[in-house]
Amino acid sequence: MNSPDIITSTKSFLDHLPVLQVLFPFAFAPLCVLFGHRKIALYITISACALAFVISLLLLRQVLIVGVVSYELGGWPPPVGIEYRVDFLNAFLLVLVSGMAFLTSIYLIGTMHAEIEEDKQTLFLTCFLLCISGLLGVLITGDAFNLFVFLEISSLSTYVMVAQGANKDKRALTAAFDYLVMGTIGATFFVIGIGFLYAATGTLNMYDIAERIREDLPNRTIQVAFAFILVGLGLKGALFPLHTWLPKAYSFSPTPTAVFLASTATKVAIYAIIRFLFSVFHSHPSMLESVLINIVMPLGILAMFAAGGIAFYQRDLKRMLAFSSVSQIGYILLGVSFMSTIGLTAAVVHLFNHGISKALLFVCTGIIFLSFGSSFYKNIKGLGRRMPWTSAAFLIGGLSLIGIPGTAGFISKWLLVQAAIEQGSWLIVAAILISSLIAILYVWQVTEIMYFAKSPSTETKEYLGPSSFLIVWILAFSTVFFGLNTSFTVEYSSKAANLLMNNFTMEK
Amino acid sequence: MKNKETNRSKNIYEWIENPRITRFLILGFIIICVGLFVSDFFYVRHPYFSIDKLFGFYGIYGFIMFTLIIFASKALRLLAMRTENFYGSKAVDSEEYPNEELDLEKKDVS
Amino acid sequence: MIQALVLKVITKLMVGFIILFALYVQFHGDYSPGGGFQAGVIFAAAFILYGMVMGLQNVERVLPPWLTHKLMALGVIIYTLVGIYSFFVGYNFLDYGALSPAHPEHGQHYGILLVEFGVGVTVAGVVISIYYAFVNRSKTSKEDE
Amino acid sequence: MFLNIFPIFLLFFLMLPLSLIFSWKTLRILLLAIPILGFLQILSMDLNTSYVINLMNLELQLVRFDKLTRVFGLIFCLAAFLGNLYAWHVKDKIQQVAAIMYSGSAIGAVFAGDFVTLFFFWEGTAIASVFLIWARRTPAAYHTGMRYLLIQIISGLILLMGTVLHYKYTGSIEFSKLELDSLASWLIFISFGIKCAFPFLHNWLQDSYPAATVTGTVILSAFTTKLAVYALARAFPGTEILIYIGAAMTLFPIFFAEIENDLRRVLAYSLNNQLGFMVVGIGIGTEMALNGTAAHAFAHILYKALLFMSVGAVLFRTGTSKASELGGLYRTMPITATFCLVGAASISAFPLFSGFVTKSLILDAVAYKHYQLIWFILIFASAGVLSHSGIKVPFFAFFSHDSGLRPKEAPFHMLMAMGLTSALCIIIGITPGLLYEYLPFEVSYKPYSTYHVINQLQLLCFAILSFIIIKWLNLLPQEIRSINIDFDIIYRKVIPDFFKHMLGKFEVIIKIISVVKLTLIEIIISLLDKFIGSDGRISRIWSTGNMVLWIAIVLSLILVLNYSTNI
Repeated sequence: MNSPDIITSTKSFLDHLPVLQVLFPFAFAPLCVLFGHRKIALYITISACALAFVISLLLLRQVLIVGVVSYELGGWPPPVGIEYRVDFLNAFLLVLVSGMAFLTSIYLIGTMHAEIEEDKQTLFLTCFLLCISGLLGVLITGDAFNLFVFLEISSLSTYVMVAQGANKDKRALTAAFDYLVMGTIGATFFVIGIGFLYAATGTLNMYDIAERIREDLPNRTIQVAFAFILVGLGLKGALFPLHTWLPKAYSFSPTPTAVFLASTATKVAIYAIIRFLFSVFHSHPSMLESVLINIVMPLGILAMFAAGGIAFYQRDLKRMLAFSSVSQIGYILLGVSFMSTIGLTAAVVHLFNHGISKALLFVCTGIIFLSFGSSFYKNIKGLGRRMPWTSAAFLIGGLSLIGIPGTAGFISKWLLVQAAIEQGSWLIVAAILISSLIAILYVWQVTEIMYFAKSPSTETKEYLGPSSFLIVWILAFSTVFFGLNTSFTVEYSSKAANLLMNNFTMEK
Repeated sequence: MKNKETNRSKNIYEWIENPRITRFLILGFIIICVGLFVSDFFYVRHPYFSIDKLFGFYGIYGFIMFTLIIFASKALRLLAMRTENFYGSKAVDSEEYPNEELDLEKKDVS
Repeated sequence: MIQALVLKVITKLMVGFIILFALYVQFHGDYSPGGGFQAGVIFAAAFILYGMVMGLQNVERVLPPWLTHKLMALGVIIYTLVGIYSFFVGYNFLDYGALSPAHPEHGQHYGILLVEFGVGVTVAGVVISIYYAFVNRSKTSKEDE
Repeated sequence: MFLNIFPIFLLFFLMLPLSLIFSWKTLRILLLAIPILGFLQILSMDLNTSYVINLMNLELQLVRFDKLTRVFGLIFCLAAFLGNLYAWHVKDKIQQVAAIMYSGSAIGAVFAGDFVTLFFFWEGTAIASVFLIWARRTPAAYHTGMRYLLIQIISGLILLMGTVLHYKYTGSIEFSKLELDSLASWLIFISFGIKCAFPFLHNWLQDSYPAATVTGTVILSAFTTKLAVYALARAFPGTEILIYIGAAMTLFPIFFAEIENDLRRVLAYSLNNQLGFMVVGIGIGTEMALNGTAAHAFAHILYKALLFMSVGAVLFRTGTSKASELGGLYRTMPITATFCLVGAASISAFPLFSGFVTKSLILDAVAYKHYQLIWFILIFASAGVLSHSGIKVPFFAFFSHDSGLRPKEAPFHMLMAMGLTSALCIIIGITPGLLYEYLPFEVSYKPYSTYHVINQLQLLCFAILSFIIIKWLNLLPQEIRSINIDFDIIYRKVIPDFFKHMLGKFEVIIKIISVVKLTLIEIIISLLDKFIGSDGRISRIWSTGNMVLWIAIVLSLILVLNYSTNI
């Protein structure tokens, strides 16, 4: 064991980036409570998010230079100590999560007073910050148990954030409760899996686990651990039949919560799945293959169709978007289950692109909800004429959901189709295309209501402050930008995918 | 009344309604034609082929071909003409142009 | 409020000892079983007992609810401050050696002590807050009826 | 630098999102501003620049800028501006957006450096333009639009097929000169031919242009066919078969134009005839001929738009464009009549008007190559042009016998648009050097030589003399409310009737099929409703127990799978 006094060289700020990434939101959360005033808390939140965003960008740069950035907490080197480990995959997603957090925090400026009860706002912001730090922690940590802890931090604060919707709709409480039950089961399953892994290997560091289970022959303990971890994380990531908490949680929660959760929370859980599949269990390729192909892929395709179909039947914008999220998660898992570089690239790009598009859609929905007091189709007829800016932005997001060329959604779907072609599975290509048709249906339905339905004569004011307007158009612009310029997204994702697949193919 | 006067005096095609002027113009036009025909004597011609070396070729060709076109078209009409309803009601020929698009203003002329 | 005199007297007597015990558990956490979490709970138990016997108003006068919230935050801040301190002297986050570079083992001792103190404060704050929340809930629901 | 590469036509597409935001009043200003911007950019761009983007292993050349591109880009921007100015009064956002997207697609296609990009814009012109027909909002317009769209889309699909095959044969998608030696190039050729209205593929043109709105026709007349001319000039210069196709194109529409009643259809036939000249020029393929084609396309877009504008103004004021209903409008629409005459003079190639300086390039190129018969046909066609566009259109609309209609003069913006276009026609006619400077090749041609002017005047004046005599003898074809059947009878009448006839015999079977189809659909819908409908099994709000049950199911599935595969 290194004794700490060996460390003599002073470390620069850049060396501490991995821990600062998590620390900023985490340390600023208690400050919100300490100062207590909601205005101050809001500014604290914004600055924490901004700092986290800057750090994530610096980290990304660092990863580009160095490759893998590793940071040991408390001076204990891994595998004993907790290791923070940043490679292309999580550096890329850190940018997404912290960026979305930043945008959401700005969105809060204009809408928080309308969405959340006055005396709960400080609490909300604290939980928001904790949730961010939890999600960032899940992304950044290289320690399986630490991952569980961060997952719980983010989940617990999420329950609170969802429950804040009770201000508008009491059903938010049951939604939060259901989410709590499901989330806890998921977390428990996950920790059971970790327990099994620990029993099998005696270590908690993910890379160390991967090393140690390599020697083992297929082993019951590891198989069970794998099943529990996959189901536990699948629950958090809304894998199709385990998605049931999601629609309620998204549709009854306050919109800032929905914006943030939809763009990040499930994505982080899926990141964890990818991480476990390709960085921990990659030494058991046959086990992975059988589960991915026989279970994850069918469920992914089922999600694309069933959830898309359900979205078409919905009569409420928020619920429609929630189900469409489930269906889009199907695409991502489909990409993962190809177990090819291009499939993984597609999955990671879609994590990013869908995050942006869905955030855009939810932000627009939030504005619509505040203007009309409802997001039911029957109440938002003729929206296009009364709120032209918001509806136009919504339309851009919708087009991205469908995957129209020129929007971010197209890029990921195109990659996914390529991955499917590479596998030679034309049935899946057809499935992707047909499910895109379903997306056209449900987006068209909304478009029709917005632009072609006759609007009732009641006057409504467009609830669009400068901050919301800014956010809407930043997101809309990036949806189009990442649809046209793929150098950032595809490049990083393919680097990440290459990295992961290297592990995997080496084993094979 | 005065308004009408100014309207009329503004019209640059006033002369058409005056048969004397039109007759005069047609006469002038015929003289121009003859002049053009005769002018073939006075300039250096650049025939492309053997046949357009002919004196006054362009005039003759133009005259004959124009006549031919008119009569050939009349013959085509016997073959091709149908009523406006030939393609049923789903053709634009048998329907009126919708008025919403138009601005059917009449001029006050008595 | 409970009108039993014995209980009141005993409670007054016990609260001090409970707090003392909490402090013992707190500061011996690094040598003997115990630590911040347990200490925090014991500390909170003292207040809860007081509140149960003496009534909510009295305990709220001693420890107002807003203060418990601040305590929660304060504990976390102590924890992070310790971690951040080690940055500034050139160590990794939470590397307790930073607290006493000459004798890292002393530094570890101080570090654990400080961090555990932070944990204790937070846990105490949380547990008392939960108690307040429950009690206030029954109060409001009674008002509802 | 940025201006040099940034494909300006993308700005045209910006109108679609902007139209969701702005009102028609703001839009119409943008609609004028953007073509001007485009025009200025094309003028300032350096020759031989290109802009390539990489889309998934395909190198798409979004911008390929050379002299041929430049002349077509310029005239398309000009036409878009004039068309939009003419349509200033239109309050219909759909038309506004369709017009600008249509012109943007056409310009994009002209800039396209590869077949894939070309295909996208090719279909773009088809889809955007059909709205100009549908905007009339009558059932007939809808059906005509459908026919039009179908044919245009088929053209695009053939292009796509050709592109794919071409890629397979050669491994390249570059949009450059092709030889007609493989199935791929034939497919591409046919696709271009459909858009260019080759004989027997031409009916969409005469069918749809009279069906569009007043302003829509003006815009339609400028782009689709000239885009096809551009594409042919790019891919098939010097292909001999084009000479004969072109000659046929100049010939047959003359007779139809002479007897058509709807003046907009007369102009559509005349458009077809003018395209013939350009196609012949492409077929000749010498520098002079290609110059002639480009110049003629340039001039043609202007004077054809001018003629459509004047007839459109008549339609706008009177509600009809049928020769049998019109006449004597010079009394109240003298300015429009004058502009119409300018257009007529230009199309008939009178000296001092634009047609003269451009058509003679093609004619001379034909003569230099010693295509005697073709040359005679083209001269004949020139007389034909005079007869239908030069005389018939202005004569029946504005002069002829008095129809009793006294419409008001066209609105100011229409007069502006027509005036500008007329001015351009005359400027080009007087100073052809201005246009020649922008042609794809060096021009050393002098249109104004004595023999040229006199020969042309002889031809035209004697043709007019013939007209005067025939008119005097009262032998002109009467204006009768009628239509003339053309090749389109095949798909509009013969084939549908045949199918109707056939289907009548199998009525019972069809009934059975439709009943089965209906019940199947019903079953599917009810199933969907049951499972994913608003209160379906999967989509309703689940109880916690159910949720947990599913967790257990998935977990056990994975476990069973793991156990069974590894034993």
